[in-house]
Amino acid sequence: MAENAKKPSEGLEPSEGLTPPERRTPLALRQSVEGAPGTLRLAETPFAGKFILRLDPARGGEAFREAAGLDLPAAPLMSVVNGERVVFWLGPDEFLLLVPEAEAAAFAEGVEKGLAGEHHQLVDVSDYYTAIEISGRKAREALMKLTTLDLHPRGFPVGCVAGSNFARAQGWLWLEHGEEETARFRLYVRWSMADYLWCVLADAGREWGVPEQIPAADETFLTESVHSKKA
Amino acid sequence: MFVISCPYCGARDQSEFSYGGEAHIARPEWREDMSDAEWADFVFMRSNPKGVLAERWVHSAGCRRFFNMLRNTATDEILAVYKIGETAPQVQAKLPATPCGEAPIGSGNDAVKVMQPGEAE
Amino acid sequence: MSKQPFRTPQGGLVQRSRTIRFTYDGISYHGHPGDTLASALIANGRHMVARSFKYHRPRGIYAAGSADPAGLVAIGVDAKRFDPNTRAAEQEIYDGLVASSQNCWPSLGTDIGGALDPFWRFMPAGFYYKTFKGPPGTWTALFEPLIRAFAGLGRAPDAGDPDRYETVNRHCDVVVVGAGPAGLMAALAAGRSGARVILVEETHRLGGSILSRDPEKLSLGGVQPAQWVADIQNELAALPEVTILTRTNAFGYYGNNFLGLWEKVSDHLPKEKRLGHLPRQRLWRVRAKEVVLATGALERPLVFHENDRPGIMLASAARTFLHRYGVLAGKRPVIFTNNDTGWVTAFDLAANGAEIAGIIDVRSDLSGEHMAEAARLGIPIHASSTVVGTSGRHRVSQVEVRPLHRDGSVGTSFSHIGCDLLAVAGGYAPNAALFSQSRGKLRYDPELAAFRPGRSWQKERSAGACNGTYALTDVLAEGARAGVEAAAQAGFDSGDVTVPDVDGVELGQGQLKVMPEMPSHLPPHRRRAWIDLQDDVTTKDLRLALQEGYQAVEHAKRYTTTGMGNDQGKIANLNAFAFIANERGEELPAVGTTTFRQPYKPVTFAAIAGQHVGPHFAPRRTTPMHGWHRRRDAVFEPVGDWLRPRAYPREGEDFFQAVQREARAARTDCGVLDASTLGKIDVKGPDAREFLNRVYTNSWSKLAPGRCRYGLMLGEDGMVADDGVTACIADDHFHMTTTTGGAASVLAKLEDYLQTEWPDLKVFLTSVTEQWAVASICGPKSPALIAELLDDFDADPERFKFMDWRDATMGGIPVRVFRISFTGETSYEINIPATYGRWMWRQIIEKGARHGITPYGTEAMHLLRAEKGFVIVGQDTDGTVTPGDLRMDWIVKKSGDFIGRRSLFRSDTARKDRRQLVGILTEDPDLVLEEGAHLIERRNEPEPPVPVLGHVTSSYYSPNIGRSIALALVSGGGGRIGDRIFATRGGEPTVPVRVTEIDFLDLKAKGALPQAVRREGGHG
Amino acid sequence: MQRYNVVRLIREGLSGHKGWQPAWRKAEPKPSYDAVIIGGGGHGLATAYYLAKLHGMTNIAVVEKGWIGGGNSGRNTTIIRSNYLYDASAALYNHALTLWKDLSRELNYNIMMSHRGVLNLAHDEGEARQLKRRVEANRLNGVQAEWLEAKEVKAFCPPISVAADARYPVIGATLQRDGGVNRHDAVVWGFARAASDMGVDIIEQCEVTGIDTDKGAVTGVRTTRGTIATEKVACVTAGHTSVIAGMLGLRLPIESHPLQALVSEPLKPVLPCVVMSNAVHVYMSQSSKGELVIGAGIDPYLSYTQRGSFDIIEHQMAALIELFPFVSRVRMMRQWGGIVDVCPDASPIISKTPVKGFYIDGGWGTGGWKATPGSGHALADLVANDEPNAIAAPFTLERFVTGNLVAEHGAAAVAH
Repeated sequence: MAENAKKPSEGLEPSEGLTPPERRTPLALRQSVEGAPGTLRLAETPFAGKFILRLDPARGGEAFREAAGLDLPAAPLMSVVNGERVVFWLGPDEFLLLVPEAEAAAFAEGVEKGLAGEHHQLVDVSDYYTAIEISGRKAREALMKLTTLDLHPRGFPVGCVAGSNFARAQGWLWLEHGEEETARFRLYVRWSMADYLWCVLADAGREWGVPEQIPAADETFLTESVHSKKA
Repeated sequence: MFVISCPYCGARDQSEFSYGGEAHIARPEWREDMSDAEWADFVFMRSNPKGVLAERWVHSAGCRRFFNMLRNTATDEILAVYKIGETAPQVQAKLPATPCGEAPIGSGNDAVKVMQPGEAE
Repeated sequence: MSKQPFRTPQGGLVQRSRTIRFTYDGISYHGHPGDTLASALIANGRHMVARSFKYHRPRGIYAAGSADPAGLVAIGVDAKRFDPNTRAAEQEIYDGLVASSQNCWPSLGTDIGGALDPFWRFMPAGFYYKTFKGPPGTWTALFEPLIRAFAGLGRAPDAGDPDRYETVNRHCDVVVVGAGPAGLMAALAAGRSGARVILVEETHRLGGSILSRDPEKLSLGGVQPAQWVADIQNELAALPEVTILTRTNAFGYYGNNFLGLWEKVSDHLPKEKRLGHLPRQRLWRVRAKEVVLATGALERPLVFHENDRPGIMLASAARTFLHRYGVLAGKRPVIFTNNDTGWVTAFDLAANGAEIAGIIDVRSDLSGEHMAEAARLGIPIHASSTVVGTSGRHRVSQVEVRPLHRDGSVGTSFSHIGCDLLAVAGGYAPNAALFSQSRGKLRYDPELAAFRPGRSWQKERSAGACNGTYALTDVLAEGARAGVEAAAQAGFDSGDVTVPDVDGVELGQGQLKVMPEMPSHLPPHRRRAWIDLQDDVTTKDLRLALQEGYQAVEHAKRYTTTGMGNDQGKIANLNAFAFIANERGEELPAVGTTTFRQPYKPVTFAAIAGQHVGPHFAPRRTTPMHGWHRRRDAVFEPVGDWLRPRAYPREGEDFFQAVQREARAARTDCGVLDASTLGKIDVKGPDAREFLNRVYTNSWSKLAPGRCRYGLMLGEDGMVADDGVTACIADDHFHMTTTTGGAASVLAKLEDYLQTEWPDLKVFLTSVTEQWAVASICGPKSPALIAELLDDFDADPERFKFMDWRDATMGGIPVRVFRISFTGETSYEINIPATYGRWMWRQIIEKGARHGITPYGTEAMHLLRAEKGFVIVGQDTDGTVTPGDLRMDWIVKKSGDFIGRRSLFRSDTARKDRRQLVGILTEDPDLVLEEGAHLIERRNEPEPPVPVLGHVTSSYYSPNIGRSIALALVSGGGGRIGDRIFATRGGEPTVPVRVTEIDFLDLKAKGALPQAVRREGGHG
Repeated sequence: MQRYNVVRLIREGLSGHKGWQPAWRKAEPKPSYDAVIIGGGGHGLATAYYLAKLHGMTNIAVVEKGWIGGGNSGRNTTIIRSNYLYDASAALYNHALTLWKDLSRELNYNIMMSHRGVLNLAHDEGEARQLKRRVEANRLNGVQAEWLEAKEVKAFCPPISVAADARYPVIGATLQRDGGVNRHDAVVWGFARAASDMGVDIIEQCEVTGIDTDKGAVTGVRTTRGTIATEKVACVTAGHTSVIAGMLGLRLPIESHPLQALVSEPLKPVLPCVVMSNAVHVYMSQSSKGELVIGAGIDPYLSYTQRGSFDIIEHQMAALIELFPFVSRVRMMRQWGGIVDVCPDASPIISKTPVKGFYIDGGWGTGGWKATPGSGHALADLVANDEPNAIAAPFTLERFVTGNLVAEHGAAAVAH
């Protein structure tokens, strides 16, 4: 382990002092990390309202637009942004909706109401997923160490969303902003995989000076079978 | 590793997909008089062709949709991709000259294929 | 530099201004930046670097690059960075490089293994198949250890590798493999079009074969070769979409134009200059729209008696050492050739100070121009002659030459020529390895006497020497054309690319005269003419293989092991095939070739694994409460990708004691389990009930909102696949749970049925597994704790009944509470959004303190459920167990189809004597059976095969029952309740046990536990 | 048969090895045979050998589309063991193991049968439970098996890592001491030589293109070298079993998948035994030549191309390095693929079929090599008597109809 390797130590944990009920995102103990200026930066984007919407857009798209104030993406792999509300295309009848947390409950209620007559499913996944923001001019190169997606600007323009494998974890990647120097991706991953991906992403950035990150879960196991033995 | 064209997401690496086995094997409706053999045919028996196979894949890391694909199992050439519920398109495939033989080119083989005198390039 | 006696005074592309010091076998040598270990050792006059595989014969450097068959050494940077079997001709030197010989003892010069060589007559191909047979076990005990000690080349590295590696994905329009003249032109043409291009070069410098040409005698577009290369390199480097990868080998050409490229990032750097932030090696996983192969040609060895000594090398290697490295491979060389290129080599060496001791050409019709030049230089010419033998112990010192007659025999007259180098020129063969890997079809070219690419299979084309095009002007034109075409196919227009004028000596082969084996005055069985230098395969071995019927090329290869060394026969194979064809009296195309397999050259395991090792090997999934478990020093267990606490031992407690304490507390006070890992699926739609009816064995038509139900899921084969509790949220909305391990596969299977079998059903499924953090609280004091935890909540089990669920809030946060149990105790499962999970857990622990809250792990959970007789799918089932086998017929509805139903009625699944789940109680209550113990009818085990009744699936010491308990699958078990049978114990005397019902809590409550029998006397 | 022994080797050595004869005759197809075996791999040749030796059927032919041993026989990693869970499998594989032990002498051909021991690793409690159950089942079936704790695993196989913080820690293993490896080509050639010597015709470069029947019974096979009349045909074609059966309109519970293997460069002895891990798909031994011989995971899709996916190899390597840190800097020298014929219950089919005189021996999946002599022995019995013997009886096609599977991979991961 390199000397500068960072692992979330217990000391970092703000043990008390927060007003209950206290919340904790999966990367709460990770400080954002950065390589040489402008190259690569990793940060968690915590706390957003996230919903999976299952709906046949041909039948319910219009109703959704009225209820949510934004369109469903017209084409696969695209996103629709309206202020702080965003819709990702995840599949032909599956979308991820992002809204500011404060609006989430009202938003969900509105969508439910608007789609009342239509076969649909709206599921709150705000806490299921978190987002890792990957920015800088080496963001594409770093991500290419993890995924087989073609992230070249010719193949992955701004606004593009794609589900794929990132190292050994599944996620959705969104190019939010900028093509080259200012590229900013967000990678939506599930809670339990976030720390793993964080560390693999940091590893990918080692060549530009991103400090090594060691996974939080490095437990040792019993290496003998003990369960039924009686002392 | 193949490049598979998901009918929804486009060309992606095979590692994003999961294999779903032979396509167009309809689950039989439950009947009291269905024989064990008829049922076993659905559960276990497969055509396993060396040649064109209609198979199911699911884009598990992407859009999670199942779809069908025609692939030449003698060469791994992907011949067509179509959605669930659609009928398989007609395709041309480079099939082995003999049942167990090798496809004319590009297949798995015991020794590297060497063209014989007079064979067209 | 007197320390490098074979370094030319000038020339070569090494950086002479700087000197590098390295050691080989403890001896210190000097070289220059740009040298390989091979060129530097030869500069120091050292040719012998290794021993061969079988006979331990001395081996030198034979080729100047990755095709070298036998010049393998070990490189040790430090104790942990040790690389056996490294090709000296590829290893760049650096300050402090430590190289050593291998496969020899006690030293390279005096190798005991070499004592085998005189007995070569008794060790022909496959001799081991004919001997070393003895009674069973002899091979294992006696012969194999002997052979294994001699076999193997390098020593394996000792242990962990401190270096980093990584894999990188790239998509590109055109990959150009090889940066020789054809590859450079192709890259330039494609690069100018704006296409994304990757140019791959194996060595550290672009230029390929033209760097092995005399720069004084060649110009391209009016400039010297090195300048021409530099100009192109500069232009390519300025193109934003072009990537140049040097020190990178395209080792594998796989399907759909997927190429594996292996880049050595820091193997050429001294240890202190290796940068920690850069990996040692990188593996590029490239998906190309189009591929241009420009991998050049490999020179063929000549096959003659005693052609294996150090100091014998390919003429092309001698030329490369001279022009690229400024090294004379010998001061008094003999050239042995069957084509014109050998002559050019002779003239180049002569021009740099070598005294050419002779040119031996098997041909009679020689080029007048070359003859005149040789005469001018005073080089003795032996036309229509062949080498018939050599001498020199550790380096060739003399060759024997005899005239060659028209009928293929040799004359009786002979001459001996003293020399320190024998350069052999056997003609060039296209390097079509990657083309073959791509599954293209080779074509035999009689003019080249070699195979060249025929019909392509993938989107690829070959250009230049690897395509059988040797004249430089043609090579450049073909490269440019290939680049233009590849770019065009990928959708880019290159415009016109000008091919430079070539001025200078063409390196043409002229008339090539290939002979599978040089004629000799010796009878065939006395000749030792090597085909494969590494594995010691001679023509005699191949002849024997054919004589014994191993005639297919693959049989001959496998029998003799030709081409099976770590060079995989790059330069040996064609000679082997030609020899086989000749012996069989057939044409080469009829004989064919063996398969060109990946990788082109050996690639480190680490590079293939990339960054996915050590901490990044596989994700460890953790729950929101994980930090708490860690601080409580939980013992963890991996469950699929998850880490779950197995138990929380306290100070002074061992694992067993901890589990007992936890399990007891869960029934006497209050226990809490982190159940967040259970799979959760939100099921919604008007047909949701119908869907559940089809996927579970029981009926869901009448489950009311606010209620939960347990369900079993089968495979179509009728076997139990998963289980879990599903709650009805609304009439068209359900919350399904699955096992932890089954979460992903159950969702995938349900989606499969929905999308492909029942597309008419209006149901949507979405995983919500990690949206919720889940705490399962059980025990008599749990109602009170729940009432305290939740806001305004009536937790009274009389009103909030078993299998009810409610929406509630906890500290104002909306939660779902389920009255479900996996322990048989009064239980509550709180689901809270995951970001609050840690907070919820702390609340439970803090507020639970006065209720005696005890966190328990999976081990106590397993024990608690066994006390109640609940099954664990995957532990008490193994994919061969039906609901009937679990004696859970009550959960199988009588009408209506469901997944797997029909299979339950097959003759075997309907059998009465199937193994069924029962309880097992040992007569000795303190004895805990091993899980996996078998059950038999009688006390004494008969001789194998022993008839078996069944086996124990779960077994524990239960603190709540006060004795050991076990579950088992027993043949016809349901009908055997009360029977006395016997459990095996790994060969120890069996123990008597009783078959019981599985709900031990119930048995205890009814007082129906069998009487304990303490250690009954005797072991009959 | 020209005997092979050391005396003869020395004598031939002195006289230039001119006296060695072809190991097997290059036979031309005759118009008819008593039985035709399709497939000249280990199983087919073993079948021919036992038919001739034990049943006196010498007027038989083995037809091979390429060169003998060119299919899975020449591509497998040669692991020999018999520690299967169920009685039926134990009987089959242990019978094979018994035959392996003295096969070098019986065939007068050194097959390099090395009983160096096979470790099957357990990485979690669920696996340990399954393996301990297997050890006990093995013992009761007379199969050598023992359970080793992690420390004992390390002692038996020092290069293995038993680090407690490994992602898949080694918590124990089963050891079958008389398991091991042998030399695949030698087995093929040895059986061919012995069978040929008894009169069996081994016909290479002869592909079957059709099977003739009359009234539901086999009457002959059509080949690329003419039609051969016969009333008994045994299909022993591994990955191509479905293709041959398809000639008779039979559908089988078999799918053919790619399976890859690879070897490292040769190294001095470093790995003393065979190590297998199901959880991380590692199968490794070291050949007599010094190469580490490694089997990879099976690709999920159906294919006859004898090539698999590169990511299978990548996962393989990562797992290997976890388990054997020393291999990190070792290099992969050669990789290849085979076609494995997989049955749903991971057990083979040795069976009659609805067509009289047509027998199938297939569905061996990744595990056929170890059964070679046992499979040949059982199939020879079936062909000669038209009834399966006790060992073959559980492996009929009917089991897929009745549901009486021999589920050797049944155990799933621990749930909850």
